[in-house]
Amino acid sequence: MRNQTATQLLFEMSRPGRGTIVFPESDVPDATSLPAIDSAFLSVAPLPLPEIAEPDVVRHFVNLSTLNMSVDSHFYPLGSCTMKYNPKRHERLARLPQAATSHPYQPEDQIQGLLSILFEMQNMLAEISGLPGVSLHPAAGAQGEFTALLTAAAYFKDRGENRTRVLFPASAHGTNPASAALAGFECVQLAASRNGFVDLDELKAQLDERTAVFMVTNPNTLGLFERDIAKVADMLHKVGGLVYIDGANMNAILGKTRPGDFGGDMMHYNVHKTFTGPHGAGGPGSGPIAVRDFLAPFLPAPIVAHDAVKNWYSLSTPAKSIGQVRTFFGNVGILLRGYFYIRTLGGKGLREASENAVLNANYLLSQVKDFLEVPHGDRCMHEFVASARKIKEQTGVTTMDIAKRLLDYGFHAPTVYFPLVVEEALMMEPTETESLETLDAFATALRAICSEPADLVKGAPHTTAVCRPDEVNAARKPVLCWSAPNC
Amino acid sequence: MRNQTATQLLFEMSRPGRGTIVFPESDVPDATSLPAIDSAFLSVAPLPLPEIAEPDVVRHFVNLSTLNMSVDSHFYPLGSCTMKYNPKRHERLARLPQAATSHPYQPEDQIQGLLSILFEMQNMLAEISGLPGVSLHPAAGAQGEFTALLTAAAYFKDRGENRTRVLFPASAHGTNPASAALAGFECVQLAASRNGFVDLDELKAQLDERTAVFMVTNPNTLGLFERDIAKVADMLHKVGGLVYIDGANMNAILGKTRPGDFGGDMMHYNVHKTFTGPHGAGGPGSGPIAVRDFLAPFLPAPIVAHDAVKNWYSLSTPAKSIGQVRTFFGNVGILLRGYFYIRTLGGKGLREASENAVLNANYLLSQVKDFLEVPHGDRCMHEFVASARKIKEQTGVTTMDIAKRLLDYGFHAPTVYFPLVVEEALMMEPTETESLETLDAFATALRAICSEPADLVKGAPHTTAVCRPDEVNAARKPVLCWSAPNC
Amino acid sequence: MKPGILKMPGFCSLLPNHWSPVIYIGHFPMPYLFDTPEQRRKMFEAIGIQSIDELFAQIPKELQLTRELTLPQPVSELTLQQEMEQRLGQGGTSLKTCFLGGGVYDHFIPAVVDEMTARGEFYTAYTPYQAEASQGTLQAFYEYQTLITQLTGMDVSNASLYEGGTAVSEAVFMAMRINGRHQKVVFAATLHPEYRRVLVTYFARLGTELVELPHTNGVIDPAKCRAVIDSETTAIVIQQPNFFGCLEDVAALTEIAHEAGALSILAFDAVSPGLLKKPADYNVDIAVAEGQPLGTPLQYGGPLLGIFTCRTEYMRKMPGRLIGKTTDRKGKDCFALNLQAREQHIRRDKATSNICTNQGLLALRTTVFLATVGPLGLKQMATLSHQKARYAADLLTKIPGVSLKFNQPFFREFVLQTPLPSADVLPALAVRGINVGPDLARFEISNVKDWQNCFLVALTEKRTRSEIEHLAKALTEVLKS
Amino acid sequence: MKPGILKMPGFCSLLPNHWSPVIYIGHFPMPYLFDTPEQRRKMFEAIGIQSIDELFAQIPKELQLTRELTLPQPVSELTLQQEMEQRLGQGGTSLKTCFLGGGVYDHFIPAVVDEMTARGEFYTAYTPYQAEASQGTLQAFYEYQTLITQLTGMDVSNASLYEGGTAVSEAVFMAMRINGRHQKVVFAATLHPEYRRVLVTYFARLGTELVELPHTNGVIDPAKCRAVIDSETTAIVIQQPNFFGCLEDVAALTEIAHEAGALSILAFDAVSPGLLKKPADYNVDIAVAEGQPLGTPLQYGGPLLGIFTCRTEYMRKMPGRLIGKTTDRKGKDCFALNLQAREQHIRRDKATSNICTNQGLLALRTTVFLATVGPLGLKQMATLSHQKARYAADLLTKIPGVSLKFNQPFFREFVLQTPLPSADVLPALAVRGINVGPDLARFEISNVKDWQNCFLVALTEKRTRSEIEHLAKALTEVLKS
Ligand SMILES: Cc1ncc(COP(=O)(O)O)c(C=O)c1O
Ligand SMILES: Cc1ncc(COP(=O)(O)O)c(C=O)c1O
Repeated sequence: MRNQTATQLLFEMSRPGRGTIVFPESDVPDATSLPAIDSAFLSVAPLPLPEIAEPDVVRHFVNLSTLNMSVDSHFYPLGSCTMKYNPKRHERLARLPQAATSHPYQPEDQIQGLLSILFEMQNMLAEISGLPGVSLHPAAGAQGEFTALLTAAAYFKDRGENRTRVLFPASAHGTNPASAALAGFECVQLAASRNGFVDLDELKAQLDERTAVFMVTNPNTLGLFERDIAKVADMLHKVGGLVYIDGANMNAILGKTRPGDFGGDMMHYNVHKTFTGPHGAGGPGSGPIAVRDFLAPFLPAPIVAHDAVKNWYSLSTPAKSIGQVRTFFGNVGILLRGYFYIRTLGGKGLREASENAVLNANYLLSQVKDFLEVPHGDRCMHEFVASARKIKEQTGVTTMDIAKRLLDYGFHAPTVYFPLVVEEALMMEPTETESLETLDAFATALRAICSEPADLVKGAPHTTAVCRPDEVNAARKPVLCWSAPNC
Repeated sequence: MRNQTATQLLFEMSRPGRGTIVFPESDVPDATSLPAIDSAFLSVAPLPLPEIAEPDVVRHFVNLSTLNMSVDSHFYPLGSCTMKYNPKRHERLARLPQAATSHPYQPEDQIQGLLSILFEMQNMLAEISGLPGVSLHPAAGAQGEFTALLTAAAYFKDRGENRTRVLFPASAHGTNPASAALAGFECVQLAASRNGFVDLDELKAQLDERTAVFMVTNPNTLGLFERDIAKVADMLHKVGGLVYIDGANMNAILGKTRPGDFGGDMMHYNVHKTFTGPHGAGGPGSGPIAVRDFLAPFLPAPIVAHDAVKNWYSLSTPAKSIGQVRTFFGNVGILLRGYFYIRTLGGKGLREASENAVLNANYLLSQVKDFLEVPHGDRCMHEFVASARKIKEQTGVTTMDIAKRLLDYGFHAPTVYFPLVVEEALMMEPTETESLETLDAFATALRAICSEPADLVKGAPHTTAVCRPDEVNAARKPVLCWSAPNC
Repeated sequence: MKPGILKMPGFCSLLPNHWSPVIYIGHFPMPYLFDTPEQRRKMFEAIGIQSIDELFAQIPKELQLTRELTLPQPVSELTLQQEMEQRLGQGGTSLKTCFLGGGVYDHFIPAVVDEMTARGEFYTAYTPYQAEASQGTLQAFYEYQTLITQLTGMDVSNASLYEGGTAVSEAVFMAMRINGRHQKVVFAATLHPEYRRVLVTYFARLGTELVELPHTNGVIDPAKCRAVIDSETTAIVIQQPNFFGCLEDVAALTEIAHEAGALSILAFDAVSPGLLKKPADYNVDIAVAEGQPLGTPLQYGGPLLGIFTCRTEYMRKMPGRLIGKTTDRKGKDCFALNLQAREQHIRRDKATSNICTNQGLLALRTTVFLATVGPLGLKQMATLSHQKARYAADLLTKIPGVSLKFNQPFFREFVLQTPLPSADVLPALAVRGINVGPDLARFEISNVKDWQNCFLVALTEKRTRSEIEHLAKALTEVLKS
Repeated sequence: MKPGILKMPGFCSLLPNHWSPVIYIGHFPMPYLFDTPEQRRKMFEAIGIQSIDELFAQIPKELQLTRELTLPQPVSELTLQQEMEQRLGQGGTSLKTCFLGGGVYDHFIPAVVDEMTARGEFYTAYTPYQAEASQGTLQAFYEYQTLITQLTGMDVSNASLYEGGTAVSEAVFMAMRINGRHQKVVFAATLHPEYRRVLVTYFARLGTELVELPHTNGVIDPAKCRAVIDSETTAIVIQQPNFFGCLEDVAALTEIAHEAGALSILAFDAVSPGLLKKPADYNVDIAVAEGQPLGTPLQYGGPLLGIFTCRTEYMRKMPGRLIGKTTDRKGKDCFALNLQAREQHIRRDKATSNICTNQGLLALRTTVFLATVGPLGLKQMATLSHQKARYAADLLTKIPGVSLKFNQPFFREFVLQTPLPSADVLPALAVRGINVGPDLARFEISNVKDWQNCFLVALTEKRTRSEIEHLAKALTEVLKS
């Protein structure tokens, strides 16, 4: 039933002279009194964009979409990504005119509704994190990290300190070191781990007056809560450093514990994960940060302020702000969806969401641990990391093979080969918005795969449109865009 | 990649205690001063509706949708149905508040915009048909037929005539006789045809003072323009009868000729076909009728009238109206889409649409006629009827087999076994919104199928989720709804 | 449509050279067409023609239209959008607080319903004739039929009729097929006046006698019914809650009908089974409803959804499409149209109805709606609507001179009588941002005094306490001035 | 959330008996959760726990929150919808006629764009890491990359960055990686002031000297550029048309940069290639843009779309994700992430950028947008915007005392100077239903006199002649009073 022609490339579908009328003819006379643009600035050749009739545009994208797995269509237990249900009510609400079409330079008196909501969102994120200073500005988690590190740098500079090093465990997400480097810090990775936790001794050995920030994901990327996190924070604070909590895993602890309560000084949220963004096939996200009071004056601009007397919302710049890290206010479209989510669940609902996320993960763990090694024990937070190391030794079937074979069963694969500290890692995060039935079906499939003939699994996927793109050759001679056959 | 669990029946997915909060708690106190409803009227048991969490509702319907072919995803050359592209702009415009949410009892001063558009639509349909009296009231083509016949009946009654018979050719669509019967007429089917056209001699023989209406589709259901239609009309008018044009095939003749110009006294439009409804997997449609001036006083109520002096639009009832055939004004949501379509194309565009519909059909005919019999010649209007009679004789492969096999190639099947006057009929209507490439790909597939091994074709479809439902047994012991396994 | 950018004098000077006017003038592509001139040539050749006109030579020359249709000039998507935002962008129920009733209501529609039914695979498909290419639609409609039987308690539901009013008339036709009586139909005076109008249009011409059962204080008195119904009566048509919002003794009326060998046809409020008895509890034979409250936007009254259900024994006499479960060649469960032999495309003039295109997409909306709100949600809808109606009635009847027209319990709407003509009251309320109604003067309803001072007030779960209180305040004001 | 219907005193009496309160009290299901009590028991058993608390014992007791988060009470979908319609239902660009510019614009978005990107398979998927389960996304992004190279004439496009401003800074980082120079970056004073702010935030701390190229009458004088750029300069950053709407001699500036071994980075208006030269025509090394005008709604400035392109030779130094065409095991063409070794999840602190989540859905919007409008549509957009801007400038400068700040040709926006402070003029225009701006006083822009009396006026294809004339009339009025 596949429509083959509709998934040709747009460029192959193009025929000169086709197309759709979208715009009207001009209704204004030419302003002949004004000088014309010099021809040196004018286009020298027609743009080679494809010409496609609207009906074919539609058929193309409708058919393309069906080549995707997605939360709307499939269980998608991608660890570290919190692929929870994206409520349809959010999409409708985000289309309301003031939300969808406000111009960033529109006067404040025309957008009081929107600003009031963003103000509430700041407060809600402060409450959830236990960190009072919030900036909604960063575009995604990675930019949140970067922004928070700049904030920390400004704080240290303001105190006349020259702290140059950012530390993180080996299990850290790649954005942690990348953001630290971008912010001009020296990166120090802690090699060791104590059963998946930060090794306090190694940490201690690395701490000194050069230490600026220790970045740690909590729950960490193994799905474990860093039980010594308070001690870690003490150690950092003793040497004058700060603790950065990578909040990618906040979905495990909403209303159960707060970064500000367990020693974090700064954190980012991934609104597209924890507060169900959605993910958009790779974005957009939103990465607000929350910081302790003494860091708040350094937060990026703008912040929404509220004059309670006049009941007036306006943009403001913190006293010692690091400035802007992007154009305009922030990823408002995603922040609003996060706001709708928090409003829908309330405090109790957020806690229940986390409880169920953790319950689902532990249940799934209980169902797979007898046929799949789970190196870090049989308790986890919202996700856990299994390992196909033994299977690989025995049969040659790798984590990648298992991941691909799951697609044949109608399930998206878990995150594979991350975190780097676990061999043949399979990182599973079911989220709270999946049913017991789905978890059981998934576990059953996984169990079946683990005892299927190695050839079958290594040949997977068998039911998808394509099977195992050759990435090695692709990287050698990259083809990154279509070009007309004759040139 | 199929998600199997998501396409379980809703009822199988249900678990007691699941569900979604849609509504808030009550914000009003109980009006204790009013008597309560007697318990005799109150529900005696909880409704057995399924309880499903919202995320699973979404996954269910998203996955179900992918088991359909549709215009948005596939070429859908279903004859007589005009499966043309459904413009996305219509969907957006139909959501505008006055269009989507006006209550039928809302005062006229609040819906002047909507009424003015419906008024224009009446005028546009009058112009396109050449018949000045228009009612937008009927819910679909079949109801249009019924309504027009009642209108004719009222007209005859008003003239003191007792005309009891409605005539139609054997190639007529099933709704024609069904509507005539519903309206209380005696049905007379003309058996013969002259190469697909109405046989004037037979018609003549049937005409007398009992004749009320002759219903004819033009272009007819063989895709031919009834070339003697003017003569036919003359014959009818001579005996005091009326000519009803079934407008299902209007897509062939927009701006090229008009029912009012070729002798029709009444007609219906299928807005969901000609003016790209859309079809909605079986509706809703809209079946406005257009009639000659002398029939206009009998049209159903309400009609939109315009007071040009006050520039005021209001609902009105024609002088001798037959009354209402349904609740409220009409299928406004579909009428609006038709209006948007006509506005987008204008007079020239509608003509070009018909020209291209006819061009595409003739091109497709030219591409299939060498391997598939086309009994009524190698010229057609917007559709043509091929026959697999010879193939069936030679190989046993039937029209149904070919239709099913087309699905494997990623094409929806043509209309099959209609009209009844062609053996093993395959009725193909490509519409104007398909490209040459698509027509070529379809013809190539059809050609391939016609020379495939009979077993392969008779076993088709091979790539769909199911293959040849058993309709015979199903009709013997119908299972028309799910029931809980234990009762 | 010609490219305006090239028509403006003096503007050509601004265009880069390569944009030579010839490319676009006279060949501005129509929005949904494909053929390029070159492709056209190829097609002409394959067909063996020189021009499009040759194809239209099938139409006798003297019948051909020699001018262009007189229609508004074509418009671009942008222009149409801007114009329609002007003309349709304001208004609808959101313009004023909506207390309008009379068969369709301003209920809430969860976003899930809109999003799922906006999938092209659903709304751009045709009637599911090719089962293998339509399993999505077929399963959804099978689910719809099941949900409607769960809602009504009836045995069988079809896959939709046009709307509530035609469903009533189709039910009467079906009753005639069942008991062979064509002479007489008895209907309650409390039936929706538009349903009644449709009945008249459908049956007047056929010589069927339509007998109105008068009401007493807003409801039908079963005792009076007994006097009217006889052995020639096909069926009795009742509405629950009735057009006035009051509750009928459907069980008693049904029993009387059955005693006379007539069928009992019930038009019910689709939301009511959330709180009230369902049709099957009254032992009726055919139950129909306007399905709009269950997920369909008002759209000025159309398209709507005709719900149609009956007892198993009458299944083969039903109008409209039916989806059945069956198995495929490999024994796999699947779905297909069933009992098609009843339908017009097979049975033609002997068909059980002339309906072809039905209300598929609205049936899908209702399927998604019921799956989303579930039994708890439907109960909430019904209970909230009822509770708010009670609160509104209580507040409004405290206004001097204002009373309930009928001293009866009601479900979610009620007839209010005021000292002034509704023709004055309703516009005055509209000025205050409130729509109530319909004004009952617009209908031909017999046996009611002071009709011109009466109107309906309907409540749904959407109306808030402050809106209700605002209505009471506004009405007080209006009646004072 | 407790079931209100049960909380109201006296109301229980209305409920049918079977609705015993115990079913709902305390177990009103949360909207997106599934587990029934029975299922929970089953899961507890499988895990080997008695209560949820045991799972959270991983968190030291003293760190656990012992109270509920202080957040607004949960709300139903209906309540949220009603509240948000109140708070967000009015406003946006439709509130006033929008002549606002400054990097994002009120362009038209065809319905096709909204409908296609509303498909759940696109917007609820993650970054396409599993190629076989993401061919839809991957092909669409490959098409996006191609469309952007066609638009710009550049060799390579990535799959998006956050937005135009960060794209500029990422381009500077990339230039540093290419020529190894970190000391100095030269940027045009005519660069968007928010892009410049981002540059400062990104590079100030790194000790990079940021040198502003002053403008002369609204554009950069290449001669003056030569004096500033030197062998320590990483790159020059130019904007075309610049922030004032004027056209820069990008070719000359690029040549000067290249002579000094510096790279030329161009931020261009994404619509401009419809009428003006494309970035590659100027021989620049890196071209970036804010992609919002091509199909993304304004959303108060985010999410937006960072377009990022460069020459082939710099491909491996690019930031962000890249989709490549390749073949699968059976030799079939397909798509997959490519050159991932540049990215943070592989290269970590040595990555070419820290970006992970990018702007996928906006890239998809732009893909659908460009496929829909095609080359003709883009040309129309650019030409109409330009023509209307000219008409507006012509009308407005006929008002006494009003003039173009810079005597330069412009593309689609221009700086207008009036005799009054913009802080007074803009609100007065807003009262008359018009938004213009931004007021240039809000930015730190050097070297301009009477800045406080200046503001931007931007045009798109959406603005009609009568709106432009209304603006002229309104401004005349405002300046008179
Ligand atoms: C643990 C962790 N940290 C940081 C990030 C980066 O966040 P973003 O993708 O929003 O930039 C991710 C996202 O994958 C993550 O999983
Ligand atoms: C020729 C013809 N007449 C009438 C009809 C009935 O129209 P509708 O389905 O709108 O009731 C159809 C629809 O299939 C048709 O093809």
